[in-house]
Amino acid sequence: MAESQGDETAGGTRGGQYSGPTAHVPEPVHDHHDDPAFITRTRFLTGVALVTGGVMTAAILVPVVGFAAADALKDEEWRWVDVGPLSDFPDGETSSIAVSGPAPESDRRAFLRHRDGAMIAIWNRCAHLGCPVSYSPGGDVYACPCHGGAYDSLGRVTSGPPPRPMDRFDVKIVTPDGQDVARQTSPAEGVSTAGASPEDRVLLGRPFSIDEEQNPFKLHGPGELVTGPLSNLYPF
Amino acid sequence: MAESQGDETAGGTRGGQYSGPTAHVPEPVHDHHDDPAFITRTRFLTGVALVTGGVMTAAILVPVVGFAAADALKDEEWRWVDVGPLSDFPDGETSSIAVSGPAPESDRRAFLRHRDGAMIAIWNRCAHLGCPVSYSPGGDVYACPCHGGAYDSLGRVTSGPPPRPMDRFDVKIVTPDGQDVARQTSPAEGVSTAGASPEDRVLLGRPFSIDEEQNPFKLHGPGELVTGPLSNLYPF
Amino acid sequence: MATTDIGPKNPAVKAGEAAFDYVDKRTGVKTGAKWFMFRNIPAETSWFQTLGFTAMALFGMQAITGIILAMYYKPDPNSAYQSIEVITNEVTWGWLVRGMHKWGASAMIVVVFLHLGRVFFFGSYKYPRELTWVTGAILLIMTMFMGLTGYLLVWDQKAYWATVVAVNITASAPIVGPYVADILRAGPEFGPETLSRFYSIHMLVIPGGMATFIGLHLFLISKLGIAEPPYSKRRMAVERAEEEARRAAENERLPYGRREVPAVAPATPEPQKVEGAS
Amino acid sequence: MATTDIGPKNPAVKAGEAAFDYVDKRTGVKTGAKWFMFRNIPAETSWFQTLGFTAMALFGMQAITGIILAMYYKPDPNSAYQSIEVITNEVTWGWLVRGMHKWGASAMIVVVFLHLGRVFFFGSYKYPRELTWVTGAILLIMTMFMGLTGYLLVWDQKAYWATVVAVNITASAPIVGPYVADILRAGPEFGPETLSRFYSIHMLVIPGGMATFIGLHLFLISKLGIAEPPYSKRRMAVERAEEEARRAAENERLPYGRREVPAVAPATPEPQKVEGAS
Repeated sequence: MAESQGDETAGGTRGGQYSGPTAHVPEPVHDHHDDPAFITRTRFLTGVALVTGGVMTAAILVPVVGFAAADALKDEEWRWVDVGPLSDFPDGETSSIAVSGPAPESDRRAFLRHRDGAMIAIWNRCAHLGCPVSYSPGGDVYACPCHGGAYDSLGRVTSGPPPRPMDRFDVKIVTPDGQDVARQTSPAEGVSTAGASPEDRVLLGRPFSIDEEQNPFKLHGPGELVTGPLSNLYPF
Repeated sequence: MAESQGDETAGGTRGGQYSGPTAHVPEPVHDHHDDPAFITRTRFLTGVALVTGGVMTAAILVPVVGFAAADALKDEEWRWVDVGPLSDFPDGETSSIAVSGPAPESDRRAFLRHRDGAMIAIWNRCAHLGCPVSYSPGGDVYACPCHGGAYDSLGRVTSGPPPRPMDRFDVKIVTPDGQDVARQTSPAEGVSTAGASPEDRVLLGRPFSIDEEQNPFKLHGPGELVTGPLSNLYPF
Repeated sequence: MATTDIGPKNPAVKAGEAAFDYVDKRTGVKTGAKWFMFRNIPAETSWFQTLGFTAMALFGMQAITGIILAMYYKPDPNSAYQSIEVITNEVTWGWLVRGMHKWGASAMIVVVFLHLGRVFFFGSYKYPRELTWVTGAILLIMTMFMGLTGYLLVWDQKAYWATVVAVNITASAPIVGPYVADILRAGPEFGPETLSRFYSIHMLVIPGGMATFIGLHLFLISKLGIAEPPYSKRRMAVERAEEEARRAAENERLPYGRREVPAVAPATPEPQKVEGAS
Repeated sequence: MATTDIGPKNPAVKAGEAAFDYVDKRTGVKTGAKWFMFRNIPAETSWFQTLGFTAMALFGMQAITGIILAMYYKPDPNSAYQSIEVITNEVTWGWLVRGMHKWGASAMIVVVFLHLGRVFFFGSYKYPRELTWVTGAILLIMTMFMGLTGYLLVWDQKAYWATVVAVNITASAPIVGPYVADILRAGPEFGPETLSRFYSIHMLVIPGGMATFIGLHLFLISKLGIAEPPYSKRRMAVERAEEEARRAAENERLPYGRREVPAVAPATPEPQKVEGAS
C-alpha cells in the first residue's frame, strides 16, 4: 500500500526540487482503500464476526420466542357441544348452561334463550372487558358487575361502556342419531324449534360477534368494535 | 468555635505588635473538636442515619430470614406408628414396611427383623448419603445402590463408604387396647416377643443411630460419625 | 479530630486499611464510591429529594421478600391459593412477610408516583436530565406491570377477574393488542398456563429489567447531579435577575434572549479600502 | 475511506448522529463503550482467551431459555414432572428449548472449567488480577449450585435421589453442614416445600448473584486489561533477558533480584565530625 501511494507522486516534484523525468503522466489511482467497495481484512473479519454472532443469537432467540408465543397465538378450537335435549329448554325460558372453559375458574356460560319457537345462545362474556354477565329473569335483561354494562333481552347494549352487543354461540338442533333438524341461518331469527321433537338434541358451536342489527361478524375480543370506522383498528 | 480558638491567643501578641496585657496566663485548651468524645452535628446525623437504616434493614431481614429458615430448622416430630399385628411379622423373617415420609417419593421404609424371639427395626436410609437400601433375603444382607455400601444382617457396615451402621427405629409391642407388652431396652437385644400374643400390635417410634457395638446414639444425618474423634465435628 | 490523629495506629485499623488499599489498588473502588456517594448537591435540597431512594429501598424490600415467598409459592392453578394459605397461616412469620410484600407493593406505587410528581413540579426533568426522566418513566411502567402480574398470583376470584379485565384492556389496543394479550395469557382465554406465565414475568422478566434500569437511573443521577429546587435562593435570584434584564432590555428596545435581533441599518458605513491608496 | 468522506452527508446518517450525540452528551456512553469495547490487548492473544466470553454467552442463553421455560414449569411435587412432559411433548419447540437449557447447562460447566484452566495455566490470575480470579471462583461455585438446584426440578427418581445425595454431602460438612442442609431442603427430609425452595434458589437467588458477579468480573477485566500469554514473544524475551542478567550477576557474585545483599564492610569509614574542630 505504501508502494501504491508512492506511485502517485513518483513522477512529480518533491519539496520543489527536480527529482525525475519532466513529463508527468497521470496514472490511474489504485489505492484499494479509496474504493468504497474494497473489503479490507478488518472489514471482512468484522463482518464474519457480526454474521456469526447474529446467526447464533437467532438460533437461540427464534426457538425461544416460538416456544413462548406460538401456542398462545393459536385460535381456540371449537366443536359442536351437546348441551341436552330440547325438552330441557322449554319455550319462553332463558337457561344458563356452563360451556367448558380452559380453567375451572373461567365461568364461561351460555344463556340459551327460547322464545316464540326460536332459540339463540348468548355468551355470558361482557363485550366491554370480559367479565361474566348475569341474567335477571324479572326484567329479561343482562347486567355486567364490573363496569355497569347493561344489555336488553337479545344482548344489545342499553347502557354502559360495552361497544357492541354480547357475542352469540352458533346453535343447531339434531336428532338423537345426529341428523340435522334445524340450523341457524341468521342471528336475528335464531334456530327454529318448530319442527323439532322434545328428544332432539341442542348443540352449541363456534361463537361469533354481532352488531346492533344482529348481523354476524367474526368473533372479536372484548372491547373491540365490529362496525364503524374504529373497527379498522382490529383488522385481524 | 471561632470564639474559643480566639481565646487561646487573646492575651498573646499578634504579628509581633503589643496588643494587650503583658502577663500571659496559659488557659486550658477547650476546642471541642480536639476532644475525641465530642459529638459534632455531622457525627450525630451520620449516627442517626446509620442507626435508622440499620433498624429498618433489620426489620426487613429478620422476618425474611426467620420465614425462610425457622420452619426448616424444626426437628421432625415422631409418633408411635402402628404397623400391624405381631402375626404379620413371623419369627425368622425380615419384612419391609413403608414409614410415612414427608414426600411420596421419599421411599422411607423400615426393615422389621424378627429372629429368635427378638425384633429390631432398621431404617432403610443408607448411613453414607441417604440412598434407600435394599434387602437381599438370600445372603441376609443390605446393599445400597448409590455408592456400594454393604451391611450385614444387623445393619453393621461390611464394606463400602458408610461411616456407621444403619439407623434403627424404636419398636414396642402393645396389646390391642394399648397396654405395653414389651419395650426395647438395648438396641443389641431388640424387643422380646416371647410373652406377646399374635394379636398384639407392633409400633415403630423415634429413630436413633448406633455404633458398631450397637450402642444407641442420638439420630445423626447420613455421613456423620457417632464415635471416634471426628464425631466431634457434629456436636449438635 | 486534628490533635488526636497522632501516634502509632491501632494494628486492627492498620490491617483493615491494608486490605482496603489492596482492593482499591485493583478496583478503584475508592474513586468510584466517592464519585457515587460524596457528590456535591445544590443548596436547599430537602426531604422531597429522598423519595427516589425510598422507592429504591421499597424495590429492595420487594425483591428480598419476593425471593423468600417464592420458596413456598406454587404457580399451579390447583395449588396456588392453597400454598398462599399455607404461607399466611402455617409458616413462621409467613403472614408478616406476605403482608410486607403486599403492602410494600402498594407503598411502592404510591411512592413512585410521589417521586414522579416531585420531579415534575421541581422541573428536574429538564436539560440535561431528560434521559433520567425517560429511564424513570420506563421504571414506572415496569412497576405498574409488577402490580398487574403480582395481583393474579393470589388466584382468588377477585384476582382472577381483575386480571381478566386488565388483560382485556391490553387486548383492546389497536392491531397488536390482541396478540400481546394472547401471549400474556398463553392463549385466547385465561387457562392453566396463564398463572405460571404471569409468575415468570413477575419474577424474572420485569425484575431483571427493573434492576437494569435502576442501575442506569442511578448512574445518570450520579453523573448529571441532582437539580436545584425551584424555590432555592440562588435559582430565584437568577430568575429575578433574568426578569429584570429582560424588562430593562424591553424598555430600551434592545434585543434580549432568544428574540430576533432587529435588523438595524449600520450607523456608520464600514471603512472601505480604496484601491491603490497606501 | 479517505477520499470518499467528502460531500453532504446522508440525512438519515445525520439524524442518527444527532440522536447519538444527544444520548452521548448526557450519558457519556461513547467514552464508556470505547473504554469497554476498544481496549488494547497484548500481542499473540489467541482463541484460548475467548473461553470467558463463551461462558458468558452460555449464561445469557441459559437466562433466556430459563425465563421462557418458567412460563410453563410448575414447582409443585404433584405437577412438576407432568409440566415438564407438557413442555417436551406438547408445546411448540418445547423439546428444543428444554434441550437447549439442559445441554447448555452441561456445556457451561465444561466451558467454565476450560476457562479456569486457561487462566491458571496462563498465569493470568497473578498481580494485579487476583480479585478477578476471586470473582471468577465465586462464579464457578454459583455455576455449580445452578447445576445442583436445576437438576432436582425435573422431579423424577434420578433427579430426586441424586439431589438427596448431594444435599447429604452438604449436610456432612462439620458443625454448620446439618443446618445448611435443613434450610436447603426446608426441613429434615426432602418434602413438598423442597422443590419450590430449590426453584426459588435456581431462578432468583443465584442468577441475581451471578449477574452481579459477571458485572464485577467484566469491570475488572476492562480495568486491568487481559494478561499477556506466557508464550508471547515479548514475555519470553523479558524472561530470557532476566535469566541472563541473573546468571551474569551470579558469575560475578553481584546481588540480583530479591536475594539479600551480602553485608560488605564499608570500603572507606564514614567521615566523622571531630568535636571542637572547625
